[in-house]
Amino acid sequence: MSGIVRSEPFTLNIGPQHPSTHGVFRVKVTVDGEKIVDAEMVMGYLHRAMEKLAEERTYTQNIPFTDRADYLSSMSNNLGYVLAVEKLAGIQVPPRGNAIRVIMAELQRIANHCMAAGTFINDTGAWQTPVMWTFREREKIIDLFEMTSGARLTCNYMRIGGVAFDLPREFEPRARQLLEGLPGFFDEFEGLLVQNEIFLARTRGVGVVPPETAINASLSGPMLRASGVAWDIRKADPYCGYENYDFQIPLGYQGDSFDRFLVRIEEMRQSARIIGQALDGLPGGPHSTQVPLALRPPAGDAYARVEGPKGELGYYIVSDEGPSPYRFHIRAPSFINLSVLKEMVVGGTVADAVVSLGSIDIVIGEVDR
Amino acid sequence: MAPPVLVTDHWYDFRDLGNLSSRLLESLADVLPQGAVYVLAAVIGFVASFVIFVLPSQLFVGVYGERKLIARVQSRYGPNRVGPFGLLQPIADTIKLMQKEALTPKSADRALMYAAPALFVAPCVLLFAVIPFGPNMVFADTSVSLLFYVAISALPVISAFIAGWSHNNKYSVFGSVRMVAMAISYEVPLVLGLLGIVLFTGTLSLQGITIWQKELDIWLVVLQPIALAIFFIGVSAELNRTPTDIAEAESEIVAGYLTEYSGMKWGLFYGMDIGYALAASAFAATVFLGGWTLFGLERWVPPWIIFIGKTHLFYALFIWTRGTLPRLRIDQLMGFAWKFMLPLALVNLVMVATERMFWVEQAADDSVVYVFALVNIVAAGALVYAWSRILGYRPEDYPTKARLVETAGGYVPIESAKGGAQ
Amino acid sequence: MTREWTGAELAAAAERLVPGSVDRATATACFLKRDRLVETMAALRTDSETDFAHLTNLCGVDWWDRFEIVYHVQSLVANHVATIKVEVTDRGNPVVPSVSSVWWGAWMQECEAYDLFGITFDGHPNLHRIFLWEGYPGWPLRKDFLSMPGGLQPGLREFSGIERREPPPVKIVE
Amino acid sequence: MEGVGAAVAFWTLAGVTLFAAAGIMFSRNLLHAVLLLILTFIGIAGFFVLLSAEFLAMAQVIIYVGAIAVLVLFAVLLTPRAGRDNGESKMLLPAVLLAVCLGAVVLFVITDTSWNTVPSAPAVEHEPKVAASDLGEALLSTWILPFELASVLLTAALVGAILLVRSPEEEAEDMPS
Repeated sequence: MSGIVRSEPFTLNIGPQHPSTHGVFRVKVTVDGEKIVDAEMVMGYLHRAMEKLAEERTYTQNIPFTDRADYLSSMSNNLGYVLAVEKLAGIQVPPRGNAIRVIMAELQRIANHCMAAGTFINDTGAWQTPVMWTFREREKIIDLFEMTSGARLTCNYMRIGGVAFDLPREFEPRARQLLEGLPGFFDEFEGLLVQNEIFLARTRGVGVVPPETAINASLSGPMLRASGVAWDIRKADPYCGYENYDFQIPLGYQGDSFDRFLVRIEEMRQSARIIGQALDGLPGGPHSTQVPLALRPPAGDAYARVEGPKGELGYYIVSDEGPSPYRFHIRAPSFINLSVLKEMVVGGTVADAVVSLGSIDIVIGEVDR
Repeated sequence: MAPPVLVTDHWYDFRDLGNLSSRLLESLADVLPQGAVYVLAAVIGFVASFVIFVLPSQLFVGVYGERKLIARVQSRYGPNRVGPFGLLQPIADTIKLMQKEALTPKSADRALMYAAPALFVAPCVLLFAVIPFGPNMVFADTSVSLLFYVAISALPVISAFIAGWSHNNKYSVFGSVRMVAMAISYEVPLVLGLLGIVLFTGTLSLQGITIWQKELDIWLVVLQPIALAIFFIGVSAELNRTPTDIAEAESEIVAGYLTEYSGMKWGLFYGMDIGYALAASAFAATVFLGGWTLFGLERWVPPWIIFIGKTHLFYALFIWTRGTLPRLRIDQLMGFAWKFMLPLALVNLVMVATERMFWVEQAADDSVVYVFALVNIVAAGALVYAWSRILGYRPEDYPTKARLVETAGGYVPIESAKGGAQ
Repeated sequence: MTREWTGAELAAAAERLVPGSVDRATATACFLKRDRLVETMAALRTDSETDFAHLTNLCGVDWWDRFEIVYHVQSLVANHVATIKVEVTDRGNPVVPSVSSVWWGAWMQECEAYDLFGITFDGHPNLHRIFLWEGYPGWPLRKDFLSMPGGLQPGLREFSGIERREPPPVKIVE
Repeated sequence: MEGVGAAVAFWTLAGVTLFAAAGIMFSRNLLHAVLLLILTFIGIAGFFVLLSAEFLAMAQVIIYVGAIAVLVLFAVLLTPRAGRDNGESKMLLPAVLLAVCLGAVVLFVITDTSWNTVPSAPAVEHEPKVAASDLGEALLSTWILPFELASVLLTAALVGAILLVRSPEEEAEDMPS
């Protein structure tokens, strides 16, 4: 009896030109009615062969490349690369440099999560209202970046051995003013959305990733923590003096899109705490050590990683004592977090697919490198 | 039903422009041939209702007001560049849309693609024929004007389907399917909700309902809160306004059935969407907020000004939901229509029937209506809460905060959070 | 702090779990034999002492005469990291067994290695070029990819006009 | 409704409806046919208005245009290649013959029976205007049986439709496992 109504599958392209793929990224979706039967990712629209170009430039010239990998969190990218080179060349960073690096990395995390949370709710359909709210806070942080590094988005602020310039005089008062406003904003933002029935209906149980699959698929960052796996490199492998700041790691319950949203909001609160503590104990002294322009690290390889806003951001650099890295590889969290997209999407509807994709929070610059 | 004479019936009395037009038509009746007066009355009706009220409020309330209000919700300014305070922004938009090229894809069905916008505009003009702006400022006062509104509001669904189907583009087919499915499932509870009103007032004519509310000095929103809720959700589903705008959901299917439209063809759809929203708020203002009456004030304040104020007030409700709520998925919407709104509408109908029977049988005096109002409001709250609990709405189960952990060491199973484990 | 496994420790553990699987060990990494790779990786993953449950990074390196696949694996519970490498000398058709049977998420990083280096992973569920299109001539990240006329090699010329010397025979720092 | 306006309205409406009805037959595109069907329904609603039976006209629009035509549109949507035109079929000759015979029968019925049409003289003043409320009372008093039967029939049809469309897994879960 049931064989009477047959509907043959129907392929649909979400992307590359699509309002909610956060950049040029395409998912070829085979749809049966509203239910998705199969999904295939097509990437590479923004592939700029960054790893090939890096072999042509000196270690210091590569820093602006890392800005453009994940153009929404350039500070964390710089930090990852600079730590890898310092590990390879064995360079020590003065305490003030480390403290400034922590402040900048955490400010960048708040800015990124503002963007991620805002656009995620945008994908569920709220007419840009949450994005405008989070962008208002993000603007304040970007003003701080512009004040210190001169650029809003691709700051190019970290140097091998420390940071490019010291903090300007008016950085601290402006940062304190921002920190006073943030907790109020987070509570208001979370309060508005967490009990919103429509938002709950659209995100609860959508794009679920169980903990075993998360570990097995080498996910990292909010994706991993939302599935209940307590793994944060700032706690597990502290760099730049994270061990002497007191903060906690948020964990989700069942690894669905709603938990990722909760984890990101909580992470922003913890970052605000870290910045407060870092600003209080900002040590004096030089902000970076002198490094020869033609740095020639000894032959060998080094892999250093940072807890970027999107996950574990690693840099694997191989040196053959030449002025330029022999091999320069970026471990991009957005790229690897996408490996579970098919499992999250198949079985749901097109609307769920868009919400799941938004909850992974990908940036195409980092996915395609 | 003879139109009530609220004020003096001199033609120069601007409080009721109906006298003016009827006096004008009578004086012309003997001069022009018999059919011409009929046509002239239609032209006056069209100019008065559509050109003077709908078009300006479409532009200045629908485009300008909405963008300003939503901007305020999003803590930004909204259009303030074009003209003083940005007031010329809608005019600028219209001119921009008119001079933009209206593309037609090669594989599209050209005839249908050109017909769809026209079919989308026509019903919107028709809708305003039955809305009473004043005591005798109603163009076509038929005894079934409420039914007329419900009937004509089914036509734009068909033209939207034609628009989506004629593009031969995958996204627009999705959009048109969703639009049609939504319209069918939300028309049933909508009509049942309005049935409650008709049962109470006893007439199907909008003018009759307004006069009923005037005589009993009670607004039907107080008497029938469930009906207003169902009407609002049903109409926002039919017009696909925000909580239910899945027919042209940007984040999922680009622009739904409007994907291939550009230039003034898209402009017509956008303008008339606002027109339908205005028609819906005008209808709601008449039926729920007492139309042109304001507890006796309509003797001094011209009734059509009161009516326009109420319409824009109700339209602000649409703007408010558009600025704040995310969008529901199609299967949730279908479930909501059939499993939540329909039973609620039926129970409301039963309540209204018993009240009406009690009122007529016992021949109680009219003040019993206030008792009914109280009963209905309490019943509405209780019904909605009870029915949602039955359908499995347990807000306390969902955790609203992430768990905080001190160390980073592998998988932390959930032992405490209730309900979080499922 | 995350403990880093030295090459020797790792070789000992691998040898203990799967005898005869270790090719050689350097200070920081341990080279495994290609044919016993998947078996050893599975053993290293399930063994309670090593417990490398999370494959963090997988990338290729082109050393002119041989290709090298580098695996960075770590344990989230025991909080330690290890570097495992595999070599393949056949430049014409480099083949490495795929570890996607051990860590399911490795399929994407292996697709990237295939796309940029041309290293095919046998046993891979869906090996395809992930960034470039199928018909793209050549493998971009190979050292000889951009061999410009006049014998110039990729890599920065020395500062102030010093002639670029032949690619140095790489000394493995013991 | 009488007077010059009504006569003009009647003839235009008749013209539009007949043109649309003919269009359904001859249109090559399935979707055009359905839209012309909707136009005929609206035309018929116009006739009811001319006969000053507004309630019936509105009911006609709601039921036929609002629901049945939309469901036919859904059917059009689900048939693959709905846009194709119904090409030449070999059955043209017999179809024409059958049409002619049917046409003859209908014409004979029209001309032969004596409709008790109202003389075109000035219409009777107290035209029996059927208000919506009379319809309601009649439905629930004298015609109560067909009304209830219709509702039972509709529910049966609804349940049948749902059974028809159930997907295999829903069916499996109801099977007595």
